[in-house]
Amino acid sequence: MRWGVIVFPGSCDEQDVYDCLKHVLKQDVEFLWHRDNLKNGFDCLVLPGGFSYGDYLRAGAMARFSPVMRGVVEFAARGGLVLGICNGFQILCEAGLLPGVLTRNSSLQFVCRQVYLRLEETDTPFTSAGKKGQLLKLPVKHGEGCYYADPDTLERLRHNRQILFRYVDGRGKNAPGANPNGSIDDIAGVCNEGRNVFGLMPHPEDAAEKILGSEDGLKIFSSIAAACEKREREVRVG
Amino acid sequence: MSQAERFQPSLTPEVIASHGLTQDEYQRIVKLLGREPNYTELGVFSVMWSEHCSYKSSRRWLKSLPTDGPAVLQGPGENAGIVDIGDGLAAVFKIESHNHPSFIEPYQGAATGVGGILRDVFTMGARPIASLNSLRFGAFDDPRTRYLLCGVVAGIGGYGNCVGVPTVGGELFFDECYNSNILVNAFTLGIAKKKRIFKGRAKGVGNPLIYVGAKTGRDGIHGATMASEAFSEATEKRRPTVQVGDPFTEKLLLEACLELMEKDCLVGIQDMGAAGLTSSSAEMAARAGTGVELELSLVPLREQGMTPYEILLSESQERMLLVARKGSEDEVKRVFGRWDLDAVVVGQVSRGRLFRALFHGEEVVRIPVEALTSGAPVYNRPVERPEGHDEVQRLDLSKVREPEDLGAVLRTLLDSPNIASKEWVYRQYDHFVRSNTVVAPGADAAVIRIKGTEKGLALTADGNSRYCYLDPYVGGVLAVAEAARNLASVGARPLGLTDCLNFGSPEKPEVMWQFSQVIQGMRDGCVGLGVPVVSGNVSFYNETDGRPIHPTPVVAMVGLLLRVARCVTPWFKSPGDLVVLLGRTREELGGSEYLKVVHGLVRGTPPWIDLKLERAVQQCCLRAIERGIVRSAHDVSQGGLAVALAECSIGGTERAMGARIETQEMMRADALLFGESQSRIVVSIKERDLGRLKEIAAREGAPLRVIGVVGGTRLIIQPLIQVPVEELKSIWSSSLERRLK
Amino acid sequence: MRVKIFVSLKEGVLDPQGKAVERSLHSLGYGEVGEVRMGKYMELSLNLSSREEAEARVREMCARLLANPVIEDYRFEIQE
Amino acid sequence: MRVKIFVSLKEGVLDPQGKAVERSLHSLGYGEVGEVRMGKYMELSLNLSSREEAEARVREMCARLLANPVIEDYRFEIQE
Ligand SMILES: Nc1ncnc2c1ncn2[C@@H]1O[C@H](COP(=O)(O)OP(=O)(O)O)[C@@H](O)[C@H]1O
Ligand SMILES: [Mg+2]
Repeated sequence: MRWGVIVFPGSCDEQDVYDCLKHVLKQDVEFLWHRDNLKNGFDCLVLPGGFSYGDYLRAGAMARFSPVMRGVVEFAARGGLVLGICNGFQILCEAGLLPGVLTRNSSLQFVCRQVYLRLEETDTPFTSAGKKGQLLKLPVKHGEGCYYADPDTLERLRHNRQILFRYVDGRGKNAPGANPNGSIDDIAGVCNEGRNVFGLMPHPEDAAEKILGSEDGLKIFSSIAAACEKREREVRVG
Repeated sequence: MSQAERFQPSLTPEVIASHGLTQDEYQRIVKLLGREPNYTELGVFSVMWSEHCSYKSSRRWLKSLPTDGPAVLQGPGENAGIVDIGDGLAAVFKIESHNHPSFIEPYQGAATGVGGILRDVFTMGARPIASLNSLRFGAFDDPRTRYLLCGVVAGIGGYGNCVGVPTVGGELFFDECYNSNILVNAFTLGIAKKKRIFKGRAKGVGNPLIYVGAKTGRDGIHGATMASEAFSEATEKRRPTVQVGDPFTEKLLLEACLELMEKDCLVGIQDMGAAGLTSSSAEMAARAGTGVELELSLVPLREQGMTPYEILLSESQERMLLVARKGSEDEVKRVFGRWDLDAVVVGQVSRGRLFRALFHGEEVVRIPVEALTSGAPVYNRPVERPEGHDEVQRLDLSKVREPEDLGAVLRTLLDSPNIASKEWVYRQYDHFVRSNTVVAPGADAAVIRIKGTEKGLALTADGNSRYCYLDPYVGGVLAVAEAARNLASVGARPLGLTDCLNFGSPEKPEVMWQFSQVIQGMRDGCVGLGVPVVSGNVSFYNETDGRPIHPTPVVAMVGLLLRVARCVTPWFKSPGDLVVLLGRTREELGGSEYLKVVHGLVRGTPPWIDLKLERAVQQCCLRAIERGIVRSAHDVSQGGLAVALAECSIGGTERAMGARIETQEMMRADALLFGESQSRIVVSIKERDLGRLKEIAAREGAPLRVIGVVGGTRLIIQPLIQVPVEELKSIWSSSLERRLK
Repeated sequence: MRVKIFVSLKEGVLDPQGKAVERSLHSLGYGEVGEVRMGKYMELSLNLSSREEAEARVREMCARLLANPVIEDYRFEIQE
Repeated sequence: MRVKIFVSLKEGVLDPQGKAVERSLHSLGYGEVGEVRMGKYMELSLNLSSREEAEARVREMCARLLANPVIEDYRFEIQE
C-alpha cells in the first residue's frame, strides 16, 4: 500500500508521521505538496498536525482551500482512506469531510500532555486492529481541540457510532480531569458516515516507539495498513 | 534639495545624546570618518556601537572565558556556537535575552525573543530541534507578576509551537528583585550536517545581497527617531511600535532557508536581528573583509514614506539577508517563491571595505566597515565591590531558630513557586513535536534523541541569582557546576555551553564588579569541569529607579549521550531499590530557599564548592549510568536533600513511590534537610549493584553513602519527617496553578 | 469602499473567552457587567464601485472563509 | 444597556493574521480586496442607567483590560 502525507505551509508534524510510517512500520510513503493536484495511486492520505497558515482566522480554515484538497475530497468520495491528525482533523472539519468543528480549548491555553483514549468502535479501517474499550496513551498538543457539534449532529454521531475515541482517565473511566480541552462528550476522534475519513486530536505518530514513552499510536497506523492489505487481497481475489 | 538631504536633519548635541552616544564617542566617529557624520550615519553608528551590538563594556571580560575544546567547531563570534557530535553532525546553539520588550508587552516580547533565537540557529544551516526558556519574574504579591508570567509563557508557546520546535525545558524563578525587570532568555539548539554549516560572511565581490522574509516596517526603531525636528509632525504615527511576531512567516522562512542551503547558491547568510539590515550587512562584510553596497529603495516596505534612516534601523522580525553566488538569483527566488516568500536583490558585495547605502541612487551612508565593528569603543569600566557587602554575607546561624515541625517546612518549600512543579508552564509548550523527546520537561535535563543514530543530547538551563548576589564569583562557578550536574544526572557528558549574562547598568562600578566576578567564577567553573563557552549574550541595564536586579547569569549547557536508551530520570523506580547519596552534606544555609521562605532572609554566603569533588561526583554518576546500574538520579539543588528526595518520590511523569531514609550527620536538622550543599546527587540502584557502584565511586574519589530504601506510600526521613507522598505531590503539583487562579 | 465585518458565536455555543473576560471584569470591580460575548472584527477595503456587488461579494467571502457556519454568525457594514 | 466594543491593532503594528486572510481571499479569487485588518469584537450588557456613567466605565474597562494600549486601539458603541 502507499501512503501520502500532505504538506501545507505551516505543517509541523509531517516529518513525524513520515518517519513513523517509513522507519518504524516500513511503509511506502511520500510527501504531497499542498499546491499540487493530488496524484493517483495512494491508499491512505494523512493530513498532519501543525499550524497551517499559522492557524490564523480559525485553525484549518485556509488550508482547506489548497489545490490538493480538491483531490482529497474526491478521493474520500471514492472511498479512499483519509486520516487527519490535530490540525489535519481541523482541516477536515472545515472542509466538511467531517462533521462539527474544533474550537479553542476551554482552558484558553495550549495544552501539551499525555492523555488516555478509550477505543469505542472497531469496525473502521482506523481501529480494526484494536479491541473495544482498549486504552491508548498518546500525547495531545493543541490550542483548539475542543470538539463541538450541535445537538442533532451529536445525536447522529452517536447513533451511527462515529465517535471512535473518547478521553478517559488511566482506568478507562470518563473523568473531569481526563478531557484536556473541554470537548463535548469527551470526543477525541470521529469518523464520517462512510467510515473512511477519520479525525483525531492526539498524535499517534509521537507515540510509536518505546523510547518516546508509548507505542500505542502504532495501533492506528497498523489498523489502516491491515485494512488496505485486506482490500488489496479482496480486489485480487474478486 | 535632493531627496536624500530631506532626510538628513542637522546634528545638534541633543540629537547626538538622544542616540545614546557620548560626546567622546561622537568625536571618535568624526575621527574615524574624517568628517562629521550625517543623520543617517549617526543612526547607523548609534546602533552598531550600542551595548547590545558592540559589547563595549563586557568584551574585555568575556575574553577570559575558555572557548576551546575538542568538540568545538565554532566558538563565540558567529550567530551561534557549534559543537561536533559525531556521525558527521553538529549541534548549533545559542541563548539570547528579550527582557525589556517582554516587560512592555509580555506576549509579543517573549514571542519575538523566540523568533530571534530560532533565526540565529537556522541561519547557520541547522534545523532547530529543541528550545529552552529561562524566566525570572517578580514576587507573586506584585500585581503585575501574574499578568507578565501568563503573557510571557503564552508568547513563548504561541511562537515556538507554531514554528514546530519543541520547548523541552527551562527555568522559572521568582524574586522581588525582578519586580520591574523581568528576564526572558530564550535558547535554541539545532542540528546541522558538519559539511553544510553556513556563516555570516559577505564574500565574493559582485555577489548579490538578497533580502528575504517579511516586509520592513517601523518596528523597534530606536526612540531617537523622534528627537529631530524634521520628524516632529506625525510623531504619533511614527512612534516606534512594539514588534509583533509572525511565527507562520518564520516557519516558511525556516523551511525556505534550509531548502536553499541544500543547493549550491549561498555564500553567506545572517538574520536581521538587533539593528536589522545595518548590522547584518556590516557584520557580514566585516567577517569577510569586504564592503557592501545597499540600494534602500529596493527594500520591501510595509509602511509608506519610510526614510533611509528608518529602513536601515528597523527591527522588523522574520527577515534574513543572504549573500548568494552571482547568477543564482533566480534559483533563490524560485525556492522562496515556493514558500510564498519574497526574495529581493537589495545590493551587492563590494570592494574597498565600505558600508554604503544609497537611496534612489543617491549616497546616504558611506562608512568604513571596520569603523562600525572593530572600531567601536571598548571600555574598561570601573569596578568596585559594593559597600555593605560584608554585612550581606554575614549570617549568624545561632540567631536562626530551628523550626520544630520539619514536615511542615518541607510542605512549605514544595509549595514555594521556585521549587514547585513547573508543569503549568511547560504544559503550554509543545514538547513532543519532531518525535525526538525522550525525557520531557520535569527532569533535571531534557533528553532528545538524534534520529538515525543511537545518540541523544541533553539540555539544561541554570543560574541561581541569589547565590550570585551573595557572592558573584561563587555564584558564577555554581551556575556552571549545577548545569553540568543536571546533565550528569541524566547521563550526558557536557559538550559546551552558551550563557546569557543579565545585569544592571555597566556604568555602575558595583554592577561591573558583580559582572567581573561572575565571569571569573564561570571561567573557573568551565576550566574545572572542562566545558567550553561557545556562544552567549550580555544584557545590561536591567534596572529600574536605580535598583539593579540580582546578577543573573544563565548557563544553558548541552551534553551528549552515546546511548540515549541508557538515559535516566529522577524518579524512584521500584520498591526495594537502595537510595544512595553521592557527595557530602555540610552545614550550609546561606542563600538557601529555606532561609528565604521560612525566615525571610537573603544572607550569608552561598554553598561552598570544590571543583575536584564536583567532578568526582559527576563522573561517578555518569560512569554508573553508562554501566546501566542507575535506576534513577537527581541532583540536590534548591530546597536541599529533603526536597530532592521528595521530588524523587513524587514521580514526575511516573508513579509516585515513597522511601525510608536514615540520617546520620551531626548537624542542625534544618541544614541537613534543607541546606543546599553542592556536589550531591541522589541515585537509586538495585541492591545487587551496590558493590559495583562503590567501586566506581572509589575510583573517581566520590563520597558515597547508602541512605535508605525505596518503597511504601510515605516519605520517611528518620527521625525527622514522615509525610504521605500523595500529599507532597498534591502540594507540589498545584502550587503555581493555585497562585494563578 | 470600506467594509467592517463582525463575526460572533451563535447563541447557545459556549464562549469560554467571553466567560473569562466577564470573570476578570467582575474581579476588577465592574459588577455592572452582565454577559460578555467575544467575536472577531475585520476591516477591509474593497476595490469595487457597486454597492450591490460589494454586498454579494462580502456575503460570499463570509460564508466561504471568514465565518464557520457551524458555530458563527456574521454581519457586515459597507461604507462608501 | 448593550455595549459593542471594537479592538483593533494600531496603525503600523504588524497584523500577521490580517495579512494571511488577505492572501487567502486573493487566492480564492477576491482580487478586489485591499488591506485586511483583524481585530476583536465584544458585546456586553451593562446594568447601569446613566449613559455618561456607562461611557466612563467602559472606557476604563477598555484601557485596563480589554485592549492592550501598547499595540491596540479601541472604540465602542452604547445602545440603550
Ligand atoms: N520556563 C520553563 N519552561 C520549560 N520547562 C521548565 C521551565 N521552568 C522549569 N522547567 C522544567 O521544570 C523542571 C524543574 O526545573 P528546575 O527546578 O529548574 O530543575 P533543576 O533544579 O534540576 O535545574 C525541569 O525539567 C525544567 O526543564
Ligand atoms: Mg536538577
